[in-house]
Parts: sequence; C-alpha cells; structure tokens
Amino acid sequence: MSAVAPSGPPDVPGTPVFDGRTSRRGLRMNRMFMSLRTAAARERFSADEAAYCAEFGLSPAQREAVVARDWQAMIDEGGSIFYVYKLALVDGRSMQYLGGVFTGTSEAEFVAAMRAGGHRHG
Amino acid sequence: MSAVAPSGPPDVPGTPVFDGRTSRRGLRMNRMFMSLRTAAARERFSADEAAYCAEFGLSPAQREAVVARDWQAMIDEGGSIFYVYKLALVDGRSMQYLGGVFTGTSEAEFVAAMRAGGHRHG
Amino acid sequence: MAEVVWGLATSHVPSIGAAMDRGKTETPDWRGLFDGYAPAREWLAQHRPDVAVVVYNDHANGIDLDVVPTFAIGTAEHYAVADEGFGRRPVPDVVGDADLSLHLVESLVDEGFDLTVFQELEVDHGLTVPLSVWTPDPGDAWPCPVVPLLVNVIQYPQPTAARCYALGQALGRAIASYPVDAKVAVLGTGGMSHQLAGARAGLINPEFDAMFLEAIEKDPEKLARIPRADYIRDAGSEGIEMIMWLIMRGAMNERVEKVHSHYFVPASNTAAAIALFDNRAPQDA
Amino acid sequence: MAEVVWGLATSHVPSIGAAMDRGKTETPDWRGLFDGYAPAREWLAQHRPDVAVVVYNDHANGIDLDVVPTFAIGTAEHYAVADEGFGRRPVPDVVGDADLSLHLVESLVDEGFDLTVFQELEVDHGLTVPLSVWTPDPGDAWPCPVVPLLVNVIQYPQPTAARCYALGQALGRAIASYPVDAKVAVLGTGGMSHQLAGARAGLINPEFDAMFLEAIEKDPEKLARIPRADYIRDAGSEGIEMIMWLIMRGAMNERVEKVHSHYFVPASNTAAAIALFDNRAPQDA
Ligand SMILES: [Fe+3]
Ligand SMILES: [Fe+3]
Repeated sequence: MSAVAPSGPPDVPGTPVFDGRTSRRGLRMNRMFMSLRTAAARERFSADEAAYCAEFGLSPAQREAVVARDWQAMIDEGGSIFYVYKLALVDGRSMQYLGGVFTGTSEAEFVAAMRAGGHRHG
Repeated sequence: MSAVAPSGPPDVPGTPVFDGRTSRRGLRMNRMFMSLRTAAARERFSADEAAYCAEFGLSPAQREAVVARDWQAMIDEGGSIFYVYKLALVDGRSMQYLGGVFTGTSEAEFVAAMRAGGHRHG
Repeated sequence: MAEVVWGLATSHVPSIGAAMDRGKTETPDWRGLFDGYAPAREWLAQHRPDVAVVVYNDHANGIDLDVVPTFAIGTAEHYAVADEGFGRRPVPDVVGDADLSLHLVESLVDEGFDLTVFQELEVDHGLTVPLSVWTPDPGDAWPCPVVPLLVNVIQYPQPTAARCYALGQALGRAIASYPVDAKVAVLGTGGMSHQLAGARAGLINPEFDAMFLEAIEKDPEKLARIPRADYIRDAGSEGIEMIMWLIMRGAMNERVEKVHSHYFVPASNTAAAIALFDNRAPQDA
Repeated sequence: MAEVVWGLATSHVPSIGAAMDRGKTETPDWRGLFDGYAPAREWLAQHRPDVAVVVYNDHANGIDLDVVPTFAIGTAEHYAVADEGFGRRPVPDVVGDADLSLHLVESLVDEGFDLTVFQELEVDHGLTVPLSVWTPDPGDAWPCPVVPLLVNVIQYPQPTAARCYALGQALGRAIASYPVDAKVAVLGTGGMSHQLAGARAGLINPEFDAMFLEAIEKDPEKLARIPRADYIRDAGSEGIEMIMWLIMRGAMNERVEKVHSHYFVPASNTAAAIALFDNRAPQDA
C-alpha cells in the first residue's frame, strides 16, 4: 500500500488555523460560547461566569481566559473566532474591537485601518 | 451541462426501501421511537401514548399506527425498522416477532423458518 | 429539465445584513457597497428563478462543532431564520424545496460525493445575507424556495478548492437531470479576503481578490488548483471561504457572461464583493 | 510508519452480543456460530494490533436521523457504550485514538472524501459486537484503542459499493502514511444477507453470501461493481450493509491470506459470518 501523507495544516505567521486538534481542545469552550445565543443563558452566565464555565467543563486555563476576557488566550485555548465572537456580543463588543485586540490597537484605530484599505497582505 | 440522472431507489417487491422521502415522512415518528431509549421516556409514553405522540408532532395516521401497534403501518408511514424496533422493545417484543408480523406468521413460525435457513431469496 | 440560469457570488458578512436591517445603507460607511449592488439587483429583479441553491457556511448558529460535515445539504420544506444571539433578522423564513434537495442528494451521492443530509436546519446570516443582497425588500417571502448547501470552511481540513469545483460540476449535472422544467439560480457566498483573528487580523489582499474575481469568470480551473494553504496565506484564514464560489461556478457552463461585479473595502473586517453571471451565454461549438 | 496487519469482516447482529452477555453461547441455537469463531479468536489473540479502525453503522442509538452523514469518523479520546434502551452492554467503554483519527481526516479529505467529523459519539452494538466477536473476554479494556468509521447504510442513497471500496483504498494509503510505527487492524462489519421488514422479512441468500465471502478475499473489485439495487435485491434491504466490508478490504493489500472464515444461519433474523484476513501475505512482484 503506497503512503500518501496529508498536506497538513498550513503554518502562516500571525494566522491561527482552527484545525481538528485545536477544535478538540476548544470543544467545551466553544459549546459554552454557542450556548450564549439565548437571553436565559446569558443571564445565567453573567450571574456567575466561573460556575457557568465549570458547568460546560472548561479547563482552568479556558475559564480564566473567559473570565478575564483574554481574547487571545481564548483563541490559543481552542476557541473558534465565530464562537468566541458570541462572548464579545454579550459584552456589546464588535468584531472590530476584537480586531483591535488581536493587532494591539484600539477599536477606533482598527476601524480606521480597515477604512484605509485594511492590513495589506505581504 | 450534461445531465446525469440518479439511479433512484430500487423497486424490489416486498422490500420497503427507506429513502430520503420516506425518512422525511417518518422523521418525527422515528425521533419519538429513538426517545424511548430511556426509562423515563418509556414511562411517560406508557402513561399516555397518544399525548406522547402528539408531543413529538406525529401525524394522526402515525399516531394511530403506534397506538394500535400496526407495525406495517408504521413502516408505511416512514418508520425505519431500527427505530420502530425501539417500540417493539418497549413491548418486550423481538425482531423475530416483527418478522412474523411482516410475513403473516407467528413468532414461533418465523423463528422456525429462520432455523430452517430463512426465507430463501428468489 | 431544469436549467441553471444565473450564478451569484456574494459576501455574506453579517454587518451587511445589519446595515440593511437598520436602514444604514446610505451612510458614508456603507453607501459605496450598496450602490455597487444596484445594477445586479436590477437585473436579478428581471430574472427571477424558480428555485435557488445557496452554498454557504454556518457560523455557530444552526450547527455546532460536535458534528462537522465537509459538505451537507438541507432537505427540509422550511428553514427557520436563526436567532444568532440578540433576536433574529427581520426577514422571512426560508421555504425549502425538498424534492430538489432529494434529487440532488441522490445524484451527488451516485457521483461519489459523500454528502451529509440535514433534515432540519436553522439558517444564519451566511444564507440570509446573500438573499438580502439579491432581494433587499422581500416582503413576506423570498423570491423562491431555497436549497441550502453547507460547506465546512471553518475547521481544517476544509475541502480542497478542486473538490469544491468538482462538486459544483456534479451539481450542474444533477440540476440538468432534474425532471422539472425549473429555472435554477446558484449562489456562492463568503469572501473576499479577510482574517478575523491573529496578528494578521484585518488582512485585505486586493491583488488576490482582483485575480479571483477575474478568474472565477474566465478560468475557474486555475482557482481550483490553488492549495488551501495558499488561500489561507493570501486571502486570510477566513478568506478561504471563497472556495464556496467555486461550487457555484462549477455548476455553470464553461462560458458565462458577467452581468455585473463590484468590489468594496471594508464591510466591517472584510473585503466584500458581488459578481453576477448569466449562464445563458453562447457556448463554443 | 503504520501498517495494516489484519482485516476482520464480521456481522454485528445485536443478539450475538446478547448471547455472549447472557452466557448463551453454548446453547443449541448459538453454539454453531460461536464454535465457528474459535479459530479466528485464537489467531487474533496472538496478533494484537496497536489500534483498530472499526467500520460500522449506528442503529438509532448514537446518532439520529436529523443528520445523516454518508461517511463519518470519530475523533474522540473516549467513546461511551450506548444504552440502547434497557441498560448498556456489560463491556468496556471504547478508548479512542484522536491522533490517528485526525491524521485520517486530513488524509481522506485531502484525497477528496467528504467526511463528517464526530467530536463526540456513543457507540452501539454495531461497533461493540464486532469487538466482542474478536475479544470475548476483554476484562477492563478492549485490546487496543479504536477509531470508529461510520457509514450510512440505513437511508437511501447509501454510498455505492465502488465508493466504499475507494474509501478503503484511501484509508489504506492514509494508514501507511501515519508517522507512527503502529500495527493497525481494520474491521468491516455488518451482513450477511438479511431483511428485517416487508414481505421478504427473513430473507437469506446463501448463494450470494458464498459468492461475497469468496470475492471479498480474491476479487473485491467485482463486489465494488455491484449496484446498490442489486445488493438490496439479492442480500436484502439490510444486507446492503456488506458494503462496509469493502472499506476494510480496500485498506488491505491486493493479496491477502485468509486465516479463517465461517458462515452461519441464523443469528436471529440474519445470516452471520466471520472472515479474517492476514495482510502480510506475499505480494506479486
Ligand atoms: Fe462566513
Ligand atoms: Fe447493522
């Protein structure tokens, strides 16, 4: 049987790739994020964030990242940006705000950069 | 664009084929059958079968088939045999009993026929 | 027999829907985008299909990460619009076309595409924003029933661009064999270049986008040969969703006629585009 | 690099598991089946692999009909044994091998197989009965970790036999490229001829089964060419699940050596069989 190796997840600096391994790491946390679509869940979450995280089985590192709103740590701990964004919405934060966080600028600066054509590739 | 027609579900006399259309028809009923895996669900079902069926959104014909234990009608109304079987288990019935029902014999006769080599194809 | 009459490629950024829902399409931030939609919308209003296949991905609303299908298709008669967290978009629910869905499942599985069948599904902005781009004022109902075709673009390994294009070609053959005299539209959604997380967040690559916009019309095979890693590197980790355009394009004829296209930066964090193709262009002999 | 060391085809009828769980393997009804397992079990006890891929289908226990994937693969570290209604089988839970699962996902999607990924899964008799056939007394744990590979054999359109065989061949290539020095077993489950509902309930076709048992060893391509309709007609509406054996066989070498096979009627409503193949037979130059 001839061997065909998979091409593997790409390694692009500055680019988190949400691959199968990452998704396994983040499964419970992402499930928790997705649960925040209902008002009832958001209320329970806000009443005791750590307890809500424990209910979903988050790891200590994940729970700390969530409670501290350490968005980069959430990504590092297996968060998918589309799921992490559900938590941002709970806080009334926008994707531009997150873009600022990830690039070390303010939301206003990030928005201005986007209006100026975005961060150019290359 | 050249047209490629699908081969389509086979038409074999005496052989219900559980195709996509059948599965759509039976979706709610099959969901109800699958729910019967827990003791709590079986208790609620047994307490008021019609109400339990209504809760799952079964059609009147499906509900009647279930309540009357009309196994053939359950298949006709979109039941998958693996799901219908969950109801048989509630009644303490075996797959051989169902085989008897579908072939118009008793369970004992069906078992005897299987021991004698089954219903020969052809 | 059914026929693909047009194909529409369009971004599905949620803020495009939000701008429409909140009456902000004339603001300085948004006017440039929506003005660019106008010619396509006019043409589309004159070319109403009987049914549309919308190729899209879900974003933590209709499906979760417990089950990640590479390709999935809805077979329902009705798709509710998802509440993504703070109330559902004020747009009509989506009417399905189970007959066409089931025909497509049979055709595509026959051809060796390993579809997952969703018998029920709530649809999110990935599907409803493209419908809004097409039909800004649907009233009580969208112009026609819709078959949702979902692609995993979120979790690596996504299908390759080549596999998406091949699926599109098989989709075209499947539509052509549908024994109903129906005009079918196909929408490929997502893109263009963008990346939401990481140090490259805010990435825009207008050169890649221009190349893609040109080639999606004239040389889709070239795009089908691009490896996933190159999409992620050049168009950003979320820009890879442009592979969904290739499914739309694959379902069309070799030669299509561009009705209109428009490119705009930014739609929130994203380069946005629309590209509308008429599938009734004369073909080479 | 990993290597497929053996392949086992076996029925997964729930009553086979029940007979074992209830100590009925020596009764007149069952002795003929279990006696036929003995030589295979002895050989298997001497050839313990490091990990096994079990190709099977679920039966209304781990997954429902809301979502019907053509091919799905579990990527979990642990798979609980499902309670199918009246208590779970008294057998160990299944330990997964997420690393191998993720390698297979990447390899197979790269090759154009449109897998669905199950990040969590409860496994039913379709998977646990084959493990019991292999290892009647597992004690606290099955002999090795398991990767579950699920096939839609319940809802038409099932994948074609040809597609299953092609998936098996790609699975073989993927295992061969796994950069771990592991001995891998592959189990193809289900069959043989049977039909549970309809006027043909109780159907057994020993001629078809004999042909299949012979060809799965020597001419799997012949089996891969059989249309689904013929499987359903000749082997019964549930007998079509034998297409799962082709995935196992496809992952093996062109030439395999049969260690043992046995055919028995009836296991409740089904013709049952076991066929064990050594993948280390000498190949043609
Ligand atoms: Fe998207
Ligand atoms: Fe089975």
